[in-house]
Amino acid sequence: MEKRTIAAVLSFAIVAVFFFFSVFLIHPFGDLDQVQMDDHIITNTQNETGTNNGVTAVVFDYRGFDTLGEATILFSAVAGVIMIFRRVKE
Amino acid sequence: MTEMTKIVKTIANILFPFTVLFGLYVIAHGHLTPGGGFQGGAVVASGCALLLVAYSSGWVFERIKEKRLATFESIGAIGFITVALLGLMFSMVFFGNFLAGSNLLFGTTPATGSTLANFNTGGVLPLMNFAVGVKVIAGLFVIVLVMAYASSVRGWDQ
Amino acid sequence: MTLEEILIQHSPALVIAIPLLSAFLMPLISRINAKLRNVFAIAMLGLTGCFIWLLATDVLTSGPRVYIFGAKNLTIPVVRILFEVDSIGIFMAIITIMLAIIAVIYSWSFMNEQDGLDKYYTLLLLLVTSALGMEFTGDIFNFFVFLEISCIASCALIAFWVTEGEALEAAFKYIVVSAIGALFVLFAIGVLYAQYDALNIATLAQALQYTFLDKIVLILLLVVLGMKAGLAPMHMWLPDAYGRAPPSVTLIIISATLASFYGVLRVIFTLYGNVLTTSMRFDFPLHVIIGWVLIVLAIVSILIGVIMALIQSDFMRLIGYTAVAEVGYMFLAIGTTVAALGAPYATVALQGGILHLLNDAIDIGLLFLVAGAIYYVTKKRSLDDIGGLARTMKYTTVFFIVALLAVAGMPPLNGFTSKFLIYESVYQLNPILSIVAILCSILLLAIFIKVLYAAFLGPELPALKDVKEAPKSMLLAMGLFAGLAILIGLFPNLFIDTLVKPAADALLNHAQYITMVIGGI
Amino acid sequence: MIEYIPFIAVVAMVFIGLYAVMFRRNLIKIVIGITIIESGVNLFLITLGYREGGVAPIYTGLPPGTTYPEQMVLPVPQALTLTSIVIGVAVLALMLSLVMHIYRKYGTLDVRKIRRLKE
Amino acid sequence: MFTLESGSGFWNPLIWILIVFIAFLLFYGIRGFGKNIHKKGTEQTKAFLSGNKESAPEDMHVKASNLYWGFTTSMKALYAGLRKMHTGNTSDYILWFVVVLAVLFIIFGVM
Repeated sequence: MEKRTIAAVLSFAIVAVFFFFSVFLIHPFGDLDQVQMDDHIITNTQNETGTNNGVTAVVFDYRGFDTLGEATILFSAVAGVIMIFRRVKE
Repeated sequence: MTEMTKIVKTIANILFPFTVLFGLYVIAHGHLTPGGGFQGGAVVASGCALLLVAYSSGWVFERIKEKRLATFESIGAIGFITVALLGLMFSMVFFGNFLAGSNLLFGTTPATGSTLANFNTGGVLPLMNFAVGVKVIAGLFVIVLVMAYASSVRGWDQ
Repeated sequence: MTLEEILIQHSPALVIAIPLLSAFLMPLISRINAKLRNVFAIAMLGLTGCFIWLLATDVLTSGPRVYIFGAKNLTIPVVRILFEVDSIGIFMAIITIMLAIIAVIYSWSFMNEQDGLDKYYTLLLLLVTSALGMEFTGDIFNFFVFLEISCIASCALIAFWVTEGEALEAAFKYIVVSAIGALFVLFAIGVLYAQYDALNIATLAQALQYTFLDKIVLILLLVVLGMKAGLAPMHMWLPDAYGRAPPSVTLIIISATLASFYGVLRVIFTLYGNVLTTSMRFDFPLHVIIGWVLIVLAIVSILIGVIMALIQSDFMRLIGYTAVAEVGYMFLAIGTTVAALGAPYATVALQGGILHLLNDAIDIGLLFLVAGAIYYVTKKRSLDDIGGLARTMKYTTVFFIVALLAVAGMPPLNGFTSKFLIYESVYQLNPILSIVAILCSILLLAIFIKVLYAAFLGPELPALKDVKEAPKSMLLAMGLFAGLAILIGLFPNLFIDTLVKPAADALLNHAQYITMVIGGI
Repeated sequence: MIEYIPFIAVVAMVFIGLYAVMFRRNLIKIVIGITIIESGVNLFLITLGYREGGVAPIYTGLPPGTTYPEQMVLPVPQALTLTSIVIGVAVLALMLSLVMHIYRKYGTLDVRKIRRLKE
Repeated sequence: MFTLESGSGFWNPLIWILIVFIAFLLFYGIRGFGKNIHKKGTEQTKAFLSGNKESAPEDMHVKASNLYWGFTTSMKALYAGLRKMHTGNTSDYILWFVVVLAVLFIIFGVM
């Protein structure tokens, strides 16, 4: 085998093994141990933001700045795509 | 991409208004039901992509220029950041929800617990949803349109 | 409250909002007039610079500043995104805005014959915003979002010259590397969120236990941010991207790269600041392991960067490899600091590393501007095709000599001051490392002497008979950098006392960073 | 074991994607690999927010008898996933347009032949 | 303001400039002792190439790739390895990332 393949397979396996065993250290699915931030949001959504939808409250109010960044990402992708497909005088 | 048959065109004609309407509903009710600006915008943009498939991309490109769509996208983004800056002006903090609890537009506070949908709630959230909706419709549509048109123009497949 | 106080209070938000809003406005404004567009870009960046200046005066005199988005008061647990601006953040912001303003000045002449310039300026402003956001943010997911903005905007800008296949190739390689890196960062953020249910850096730093999962997170963040900063052996995207992007763009990509380097600093010193000295394995505290890992990677970066730069014939690609070596010097300083945490020379190494950030931005930036000027007048990339340019491009030659001496760490220019601090402190950790660093610095000098000889000296080539000096705005941009290089070289303490020492102290004092958010209620 | 299956799926997806990026030769397949990694990470985030027997954190038409916050899933991971999906769309659009251009310039999609920039 | 202290040493650019200036003066003074026998435009200034004719200026210019030929040739083995490492293949860029990840996982996992 090529050296590259050996190195690739070996390191790939090591990283995969570490990832695989580390996920068992995360809390089991559906059984959370630390929820203080989210409980705070769920309890206070209605009186703080006046919204029934907790997810929208997080997206646009509690973490609204992230959404601005997200909108910026879409904007820059559109700008990039239009720029790449522009007609160029060769 | 060439034009498709009459069957596809007819079905696209029927489906397009419904898709757009559903997308706009999702955008408008983002603060009450699952959904919001991004999801609704994606629905509307997929409706537009349906047109793109049925009629050729050249047909759509003749009617809607990508520059105009990009302008719309800019306007959506400006609207979003303007709402955030209005928060800076009225509630002295960037991204402040200055309308929530003010009993003005969208200013009603819902009762706690399970309630019926009251459209007049949410403060600035519906405004932001709307701005993001415009932005996502224009943005996704322009991406699809530009890529489809560029691949349909000759000189790409050599 | 006076107006100034209100402005200072809101300047963290405005520093992001102004370039972002101007980026959104740019497509509309560039429809009116091309000249108006250029003036608008420089004016808005100038305004941002004013706010950074205002913020800097406040942060450097009265400590870090916290800005919460969407609410006036903090709640515990911290649910909202907040900006925490301390001395190191403001130092990085000053570098970013300096590079951005000079890049826009340079673009005036350099880009005037291109089309698609409205998108170019839009993406330029977005890239500046993303670098500023990465430097100010106190929320780890927000950091990821800004990392992605910088990834997308710089990828699109690298592909600006779409008629060249190599530019597209470089952009594709860059986006693959950045996208995968960013996804692993997101994975790490998810793991942190699963354990502590927090996204705020200060909250996470306080709660961090250094479990096995935290180890994984640390490695992922270090490797990805190191890759984005150009650490060997994951540096291959860097010469490709730097060599093929327009040089005015490269300046801002440098600032994005430095922002990733800042992310490494933030992860080590703040996020894992509590556990650096307390976690022990086999009598080794954690900081020794991290420090030596960084030192080894840094030495590899320096060696590979210098040795590969020696055989390049493409001028911009050569500078790209030099940039890898310079990043290696920064990582060497940081590694020494972390490995010898607590020793008196650790602080000196950190100061040297932080000053080297500024010097790297100036020196590499100046080199790229010179390379761009040569490309602008001759339309040639390869050093083999040019020669004797000193006869026609007198000012550019002078600026290149300044850059050459600065990047090789020759006194009395700025590169020497920071490298002096780095050599002195690394020598006390391990003399061999210091000697290797000095030897590589000499090799850097040799590399650029080669460039000086090949491009500027020698007989006048007939193909280049009618080249002219670069336009005025390009000379102005290069002159600004050269002036800064000489200024820092002659008055290093002016910068070290006002900017670098507070920045180093802010990094080492992670307890203050945490208390600003959590203890301040 | 059974309660860890979503996490195992996440790891599997991430490494399938990484495999595609590292060993496939077609650029489009590399792009698909990145998209699979991204889906895996999104699945990871959404998995972290699930609470046993929880409903969506939306008060409109909440099933009667639901106690909150104990019976609602966490809203923050959903918001993060939303952000991540949009980022993925943006990256995907840019990557595909670059691939289209690269195909026009190089006439191939083989990653081993698209290396004019080396050394 | 001018002296940069590093804990174990110091650096002052002004003293350095002063020393360089003095050295330059010394050099210039010593140079003055020599005889001025250089005359422009005579045979003296022409290159002597064993009787061959002087080439055109563009041929006299040593190309950038040919500079440091000796260095690169003597380090051939090193350069062969490094060239092999920089394949320019996008997958290899990711491969290096995974390799570093694996090495660090092992280092941190053991330690």
